[in-house]
This record gives sequence, structure tokens and C-alpha cells, in this order.
Amino acid sequence: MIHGILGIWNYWIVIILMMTGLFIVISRHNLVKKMVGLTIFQTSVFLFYISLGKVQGGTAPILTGYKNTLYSNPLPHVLILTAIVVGVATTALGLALILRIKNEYGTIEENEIASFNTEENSK
Amino acid sequence: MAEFFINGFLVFLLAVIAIVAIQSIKVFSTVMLAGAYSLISAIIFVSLDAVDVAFTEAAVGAGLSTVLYIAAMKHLPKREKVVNDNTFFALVVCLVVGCLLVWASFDLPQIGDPMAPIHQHVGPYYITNTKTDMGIPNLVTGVLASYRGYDTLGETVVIFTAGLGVLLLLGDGRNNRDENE
Amino acid sequence: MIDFSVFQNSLPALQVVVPLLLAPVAVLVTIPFLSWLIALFGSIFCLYSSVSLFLLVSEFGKINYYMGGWLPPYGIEYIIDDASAFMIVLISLMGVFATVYAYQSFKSEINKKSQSKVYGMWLLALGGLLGLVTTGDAFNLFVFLEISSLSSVTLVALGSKNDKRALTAAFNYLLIGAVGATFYVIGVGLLYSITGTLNIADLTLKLSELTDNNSMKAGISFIIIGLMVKAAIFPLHIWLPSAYTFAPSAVAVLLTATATKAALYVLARILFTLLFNADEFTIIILQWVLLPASIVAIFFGTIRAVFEKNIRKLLAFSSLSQIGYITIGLTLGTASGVMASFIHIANHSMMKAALFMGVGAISIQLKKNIEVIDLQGLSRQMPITSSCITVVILSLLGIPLTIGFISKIYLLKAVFSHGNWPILFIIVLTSFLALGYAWKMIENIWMKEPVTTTINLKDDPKIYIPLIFLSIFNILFGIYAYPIVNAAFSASSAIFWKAV
Amino acid sequence: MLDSMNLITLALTPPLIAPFFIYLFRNNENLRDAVGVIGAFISFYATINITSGILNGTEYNLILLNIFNDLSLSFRVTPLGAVFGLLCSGLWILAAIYSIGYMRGNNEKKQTRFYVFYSLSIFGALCVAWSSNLLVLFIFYEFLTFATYPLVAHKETDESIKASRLYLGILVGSSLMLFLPAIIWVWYSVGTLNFTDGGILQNNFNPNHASVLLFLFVFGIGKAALMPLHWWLPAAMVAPTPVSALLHAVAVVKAGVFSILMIICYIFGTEFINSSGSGIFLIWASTITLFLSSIIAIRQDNLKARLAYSTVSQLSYIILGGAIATNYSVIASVSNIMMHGVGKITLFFCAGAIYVSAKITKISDLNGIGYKMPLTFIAFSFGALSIIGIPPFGGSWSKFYLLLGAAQLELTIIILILAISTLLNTYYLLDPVFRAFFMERSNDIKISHHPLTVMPAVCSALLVILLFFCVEPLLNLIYLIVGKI
Repeated sequence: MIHGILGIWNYWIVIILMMTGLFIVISRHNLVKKMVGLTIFQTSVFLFYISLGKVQGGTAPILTGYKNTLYSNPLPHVLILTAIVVGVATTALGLALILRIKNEYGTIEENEIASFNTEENSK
Repeated sequence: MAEFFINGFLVFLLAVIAIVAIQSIKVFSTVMLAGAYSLISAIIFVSLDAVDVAFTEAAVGAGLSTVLYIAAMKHLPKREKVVNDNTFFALVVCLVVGCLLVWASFDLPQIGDPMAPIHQHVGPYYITNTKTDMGIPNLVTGVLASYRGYDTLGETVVIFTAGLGVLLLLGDGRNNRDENE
Repeated sequence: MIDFSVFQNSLPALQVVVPLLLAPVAVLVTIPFLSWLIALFGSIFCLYSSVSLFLLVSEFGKINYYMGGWLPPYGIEYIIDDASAFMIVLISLMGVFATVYAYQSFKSEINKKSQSKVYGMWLLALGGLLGLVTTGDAFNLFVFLEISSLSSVTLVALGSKNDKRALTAAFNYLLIGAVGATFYVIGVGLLYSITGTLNIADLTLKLSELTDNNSMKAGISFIIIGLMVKAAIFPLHIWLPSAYTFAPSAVAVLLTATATKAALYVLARILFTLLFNADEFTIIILQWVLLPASIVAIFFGTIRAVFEKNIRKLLAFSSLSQIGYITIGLTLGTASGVMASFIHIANHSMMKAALFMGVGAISIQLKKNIEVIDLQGLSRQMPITSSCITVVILSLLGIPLTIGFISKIYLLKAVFSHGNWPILFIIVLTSFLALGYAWKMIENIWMKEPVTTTINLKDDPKIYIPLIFLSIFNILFGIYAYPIVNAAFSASSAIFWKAV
Repeated sequence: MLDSMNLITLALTPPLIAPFFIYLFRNNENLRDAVGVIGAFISFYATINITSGILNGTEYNLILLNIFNDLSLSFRVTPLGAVFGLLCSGLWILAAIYSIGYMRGNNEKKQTRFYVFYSLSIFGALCVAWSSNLLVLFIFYEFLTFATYPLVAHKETDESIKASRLYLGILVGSSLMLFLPAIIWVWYSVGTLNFTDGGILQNNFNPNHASVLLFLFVFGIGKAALMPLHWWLPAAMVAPTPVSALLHAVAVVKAGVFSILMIICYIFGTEFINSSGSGIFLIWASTITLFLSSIIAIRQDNLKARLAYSTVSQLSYIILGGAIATNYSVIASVSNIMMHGVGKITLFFCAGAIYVSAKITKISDLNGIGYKMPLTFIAFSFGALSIIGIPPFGGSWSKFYLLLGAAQLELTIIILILAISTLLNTYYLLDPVFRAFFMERSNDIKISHHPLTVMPAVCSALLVILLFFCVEPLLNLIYLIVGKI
């Protein structure tokens, strides 16, 4: 049991980090902070994937030419390369939206925008 | 053992950064913290043998997106107005999701275990065949460009989409606003 | 000289890649009309390729297309079977209608300078959705999920010319969508870690060897949560009402007809392939998660719609409840239930697309978000649009001789064979309550005198042509239900592996 | 002689295509109004041919297309359907003529829309009459509801919109929530929905559940106005009188009871009703309805409302006959569809004629008016006497058979209630005639006749008498049903 927990403790850290990111996304009203939370959330997920690919005593998956070299699994790395780029794309679009919102509403606090919108609705 | 402690320290740093990011009411410093978070993750990636990912994370995650944030922050308020009415809800959601993940982690293979399924299936194929199929030593590049090349095409399309979106929202959208006014 | 057989063989890839590659072309053309033509060409090409794929599949069976020639599970595989062929035909058909409609909508709702770029975005959204439903790789699915998300977010945000609330709607859509997508990635990661593969078919095979594995259960749960966000299943629907309300008319048509439907399809596929071996867990997911969610969605959506004044929001809430009917079909966990869901996926997208078109035709002219009272006396000013809207509303209510009726009897029959009486009661009760929101539109259109706002409205042929086609479909397939019912039957047997 | 398919097509086409011509001729009043009458005659001709063919043992089928694998959109004329079809198309002629008089005499607006939907409603009723399976019946049952909605809401006042909401709410609500599930239950249990002589449920359906199924059916068919679903009928009286006359005395309500009889005869089968004991609750439900509505009718001062409650009561006579499910009671029910239809349309024609001529809607205003419009009131009294069941008027046959049927099963209490109800009928239906002829009028009133409103009333009043003496063909037709079940 103890061995088991030691072997998976790394996951738990990653889980805590993920949840911190998610917490920021849900609890903060500032739109930029929400985006930051999203970035932290996603980066933590990347950590999770990369730690999956690790092999004890392995090396980076670049062929060394020696026989019997133990390589870490390249597939999670490939996936995360894609995911990083997708994450940045999301951030960029989100920031563009935030800028427009600031332009139109004069604020980027969610609760202020919400009260603004309800006023608009009741008009 | 040294590696273990270094990693432990880095991960501890990440946790500290994340918690400070929750607390800080200066949006700007949160943004910088996010950059630092990415950078430290990149270092951890290196220690986890993911060199390519580390480079990309450092360049794109820590570099590019921080630049984007900073550029955006020029036009945005620097301070957050703190309202805490969502905290409880957020806490509950995070606890539930977190517990689900912890529960799931009991059946995950241990980190670094070479007998884990992912090191038995599909992965080894790339390690043995990339050289003969592609003739390049970097496995990640090989897989990225060829076996899963279609993902990379999709990734390019995502970037194009986001770029086009930013252009539509900021370039034309604003100008036309002005035209109308 | 083009080798035709090569072209024919690579159709599974082309139907996704062609719209994606046409997107930059449409952007670079910079003349709105030409861009529109390119978008139209793209969507018609998709329709052509999906119909020929559909015919191929129904004749020769499943097509597996290996991207780049790498065999799965090492490379990425595209699967066209009866179910995904059903979906691509639906998506591309609705894509063509929406594109025809889009010209007039964008012309008046979006600045001239942006229009070419919007058509590029439009093609990206279309291609993304087609990729979403045909891919056989769990991670590739994520990539296409993001393509379609980001493009739909931008399209929604473009409604800001008329109403700035479109921006907040888009931001919420982006944020919730991104969190959902991340959940999906976590789920895929969990499953990957215990199986080592990303190919969905391979994954299914590997998972069937495992029993009672926490990671498997959690992984599937995360994937389902992620997809529930995209499919707007209660309580993860919160992005949907305002996104549908404030988006440009044509975008609302596209989203309602294709985006949520594609996500629902993927959800169904995941539910009935990955959960193959986890009997008990399947029951938990279906009976204790999805079923209550759909029931609440049906009631919540219907009741909110009854009291809603803004028509687009009304339609959005109605969509929410209709999505509930679709997921109820899935929760039955029987082949006939899945079949009912497929029928309603197709039928609901035809109904809602037509309704959003009809409502858009009015809001395009009034240049504002219209309310129910703005419909007063519409039958005098826009008789054709009014008649089409009326036909489709009747269809939405499930009146005989329309497709809504076909959906309803198949759903009821599926519930009957399952023997679940409370659900039966809920379905019939809510379909009666739907009369509450649908009828107030008909009353205002036909039984009231025009008011000042509606006095200058006119029928516009460029807008009502696709609308007429859709209304005819609403009746045609309601009387001659063979094609949809049969296609849905093969689709459901393709994804429902369990003993039928 | 046309063959079977063509005859059905010939009967169904006029009401279906008449709307196009009506819309086409919308600017030429005379031409437009003639379309309906011509269509009615063509349709009636075909129906007569079909009916005589049925009497000679010919089968009439028309298969249009398959909706799904095992269900087709098709028509088959059953003897029961022939009776209802004959009633609808026959009275359409009179009603078409009458509505011209009424709409013109009253200067109603949107007459084109009115005629379009009027004709579509007839189409719906005929399709209900000749449907070959439950699904087709349901389809056109709903079609009929929606086709009559614009007629009920015709005046577009707040009152009429409210009433039509109630109309639609009750009819659509009950059919969606009870009727449709019941159909699917049958479909699921038996595998077919075709109307078959002797029923399809015997041996295929758990007799213990039969009561529940029948409950779903009779209360799902809101058009039959069984209490407590009768509210829509008085509410629908806001419609112009031709609508009340043809639709809410003949086509719509009769489509309701007709559907119930079809279900009893061709889905349940009378044997199954009796062996499973599922008819018992229906006997009581209909008895209570017929008694209570008679009492309510007495208290109504509005003429059309009183007629509406009288209709509710008479519909329950028909359902009662079906619920008792003996040969005699079925004869009573089917003949009452015909007798009550003709009788009640006479009453409505007269009510409309009174409204057009004198703008009177209340019974208490009728005092002494009889001598100014004698024909109308004589016709009214003929219709009333027939509905009460007094010879030599048609309605007496059905009352006679109903009593026979009840006596056969020794349902003493029911016979008693029937007797009391008949007394009440006599009072509330003859009360207007009595006032019109034998009471003094305090103030004078101007009368302006429109001939087209009186003539149909007189014709249908004569038809009431004719039906008493020439009941033989009708009874022969009904024996075809009873003989076979």
C-alpha cells in the first residue's frame, strides 16, 4: 500500500495543481484571471501526460544509436506538443474577446458585466 | 535521489505559484506568475525526458502566451475587484473532481514503471520503427510529422482559426465600430 | 489527368480537408460574394462526398481510411460507418442550407470588410465538425473539437455588431468549452494510461479486457463530462442560450443544426463503444447521471421557454429540452432508444435550423433581437416566411404528418419496449407543455393585427428559399419517413454493439 | 361505375383541393363560395356510391404509401366509416350553402380563410372516417383539430383567442398525453394497428390491463367530450355558427365518438370488452356525463351554449352504447351518430338563422319571436323532437335500441337515468320553441332574413322525418357491423 501511494504521489500533486487552476476559472470574476486559471489548468494536464510517458531510467526519445537504451514514450510528448499549441490558440482568442469586452463594457469583471446584461435584458 | 528532490522542489514551487495566483489581486502579477508556471513546468518536462515538449512549452507556453498577455494587459485594468461569492461553489466542484481523480489514480500504473501498458502497446512500435520508416533519430518529430501528421495538420488549422478569429475580433471589429460611430 | 479512383478512395479525408483548405482561399479572396461562392462550393462538395460515402457504406459496409497510410493504432484512422455517414450527410446537408442562407444574413449583420474572413471561419467550423464525427482517434477528436469550438466562438462573437452581449456569450462559450475540452483530454489521458492506445476501436478492445478499474470509470466519466459541455446537456448547457440568442442569424442556424448534434453523436458513440464491457457502470452513467440530467433539461428548457419573451432565447431553451429528448433515447440503453435518438437528431436539426432561419429573416430586417410581440401580424407582411415557420412549429410540437411526429412515436415506442412508465409520462406531459411556447408564436403571427414594428417587413427570396426547402422536408419526411427511419436504424445498429 | 380506389379518391379530393380554388378565386365572392358547394356535391355523390357498394358487399381500399415498414397511410371503408362518411359529406352540402348565407348576412371578415379551413376540416373528418388503421386515424384526428383552430379563433377577439386556446389545449393535450401512448401500447403489444373485424386485442393483450387501455383511449379522445374533458365544446361556441353547426355538432365531435366506436368495434372487439370487463367504468363515466350535462344545459341561457351541453349529453349516449357493447346498443350508437348529427345541425342552423336575422343569442330574448320566423322555429322543434327521441322523428330509433341494449344487460339504474335525462332533454330543448310561440314579447324587434340561412334548416328538418321512415338502409349498414362482431 505504501509503495503504491509513493508510486502515484506524483499524480496527486498534479491533481492538486489542476484543481487549483480549475478553482481560479470558476471562482474569479476577473476575465483575465479566468484565462490564467485555464492556462494553469491545462499546463497541469500536460504535466500529467508527460509523467505518464516517463520510464524509470529511460532517456529522452531521441535515438542514440546504442542498443538497449531505454527510451521514454514519445507518444505523450507528441500529444502535448499539439495540446500546447491549441492551448495558446485558445488563450489568444480569449484575450481578443476580453479586449473587445473591455472596449464595449468598460470593465472585465464578470459580475459587473452580468448586471449590465440583466439591465439590457429588462429594457 | 537528487533528481527526486529537485523535482519535488520544482513541483512545490508550482503549487506555491498556483496558490499565489489565486490570492493576488494584481492581475499583472498573476499573468507573470502564469508565465513562471509554464517555465517551471518546462524544466520539469526536461527532467521527465520530454525535451521537445520542454522547448515548446518554454517558447510557446511561457514566451508567446506571456507576450500575448502583456500586450493585452496594456489595455486592461491592472487590479482585480475581489468578490468572493463563487468560492464555495468552486471549492465543491474542485473537491469533487479532485476526489474523482484521486480515486482514479489508485488504478493508474506507477510513474516510470516500464511495464505500464503505454510502454507495452503502440509506444514501442514508434521506438523500433521510426528509424526505418522515416530515417530520423528524433522520435517525437517522427511521430508528430508522420504517424500522427494529421494531428499536426489539425493543430495548424487551430492556429489559423485562432489567428483569423483575433483578426476578425480586433482588426476589423474595432475599425468598423469606429466607422459606425 | 486526375485519377478518379484515387479521388474516390480518399473521399473520407477530402470531405474534411477540402473545407479546411478552402478556408484560407475564402479569406484571401476578400470579395464577399466570391468568398461566399467558395464557402458554398465547399459545403456542396462536402454534401457530394458525404452522400457518396453514405451510399458506399450502405452498399459495401464500413470504410476505414488510414491517414498517411499508417495503420491504426499507430496512425490516425478515419471511420465511415453507417452512423458517421448518417451524421456527415446531415451536417453537410444542413451546412449547404445554412451557407445559402448565410449570404443575406452576413451581408446585413456583419461589416463588409470582415465578410470574407467570416466565410473562412464558416468553412473551418464545417470542416471541424465533419472531422469530429468521422475520426476514429480519441486525441484527433480533441483537435477537431477545438477547431470547431474556436471557430464557433468567433462566429458567435461576430453578433456584437448588433448586440454587444454577443461578446460575453462568446467568451463564456470559449471558457466553458475550453474547460470541457480539457476534461475530455484528462479522460483520454486516463484511458490512455491504462491501455496505451488512442484509437477508439483499439481502446474499446483493450478496455473490454479490464474489469472494475477506477481509472477506466473515471476516464470515461471525464470524457462524457467534456462532451456533455459541447452537446449542451443540462447542467452544462449554460453557454447555449445566450450563444444562440446573440450570434448572427446564420451562425445560430449552423450551431443548432450541426454543432450540438455532432457532439451528441460523439457522446452516443463513446457511450456505446467504450462502455461496452462495463455493464454496471454503464447503468450508473445512463440511469443516474444522464437520465436525471435529461429529465431536468426537458422540464427546465420547456418551462423557461414558456416564459421567455425573446424568440431566439425561447428557441434556445426549446433546443435544450429537445436535446433532453435525444439523450433520453440514449439512456434507455436499447437499440430502439438509440435509433429514436438518431431520428430526433436529424429531425430536430431540420426543425430548429428552419426556425432560426425564419426568425432570423425578421431580425435581419429589423436589425435587432426580436421578441414574441414583434411577430404580431406577420402573416400579412411575410406570408411565405410565416407559413414556413408555422409548419415547422407544428413539427416541433410533434403534430402528425411532420417529422416531429415520427421522432415522437419512435421515442415513445422505445420507451414502451423498455417499460419505463414515468419517462413515458414525462415525455407526453412536456410535449404538451411545449404547446405553451410554440403556440404563442403562432397566435401572434396569425391572429393579431400588425404593429408599427412589423409594418414594413417583406418576404425576401434569398432568405426564404432554404427555409422553404427545410419546411418541405419537415412535411415530406413526416409522411414518407422511410429514408430517415431506415438510415437511423442502420446508424443505431452500427454503434450499438450489444445484443440487439 | 368507378372502381374502389377511384371512388375514395373522388370523395376525398374535393375537400382537399377546394382550398386552392377558394384561394384562387378569393377576389370573386360568388365563384369562391360556389367552390365549396360543388365540392360537397361531388364528394356526396362518391360517398353515396361507396355506401351502396358497401351494402352490396364491396370492399373499398386505398393505399397511398408506407409511412414505415409495417404501417401504411391507407384508407379502408368500414360499414361504420361509411355511416360517418355519409353523414359528413351529406351535411357538408347543407352547411356549405348555409355558411354562405351566414357569413354574408353577418358581414364576417376573412371569409376566404374561413372557407379554406372549413373545407380542410371536412377533409380531415372524411379521412378519420375511412382510416384503415389507428395511426391514420390519429393523424387525421389531429389534423382535424388544427384545421378547425382558425375557425374557432375566427373572430380574433381576445375572447375567441382564449377560447381557442382552451379548445386546442384540451384536444391536443389529451390526444398527446393519453391517445398517442395508448396507440403505441397497442402497437407494441399486438404489432399491428389495423382495424380488423372483431378486434385485434383478443389473445394478444392482458385483459387485466384492458381497462387502463380503454381509459387512455376514451379520455385521450377529447373530441368525444366525456366529462371532465367537455370544457372545450362550450368554449368553442365562440366560433361562427356554421362552424358550430357542422364541426361541433357533426364532424369534430362525431369524429371523437366515431373513433371510440372504431376502437371498441375494431380494436378491442365487443367480445373482449365484455369478457375483460373493461367497459364497466365507461358505462358509468358516460352515464354520469349524460346526466350532469343535461342538468347543466337547463341552466344555460345562451342558446348555443345550451345546444353545446345537449351535444355533450348526446355524445355520451353514443359512448354508452359502445360501452354496453351488445348488438342492440351498438346499433343504437351508430344510428345515433347519424340521427343526432342531422338533428343537431338543424338546431344549430336555426340558432344561426336567429342570430343573423334578429341578432339574438339568449333564450330569454326569444319570447314571441316565433310568429316572425315560423319556418325556423318549426324546423327547430323537429330537430329537438328527434334528439329527444319522439316518433315520428329519426332519433327515436336510436333511443329505442339503446333502451333495448340496456335492458338486455338488466342495467336498471341506467335505464332510470336515461329516462330522467330524456325528460330533461324535453324541457331544455323545447323551452326555446315554447317561448317563441307562446310567450308575449315586450319590445318589438326588426327581422332581416337571409334566405340561405333558413333553407338548409328546413331541408335538414325534413331529413329528420325522412330518417324515421326510411331507416332501412341505415339499419342494413349497421347490421353489417353487428353481424360481423
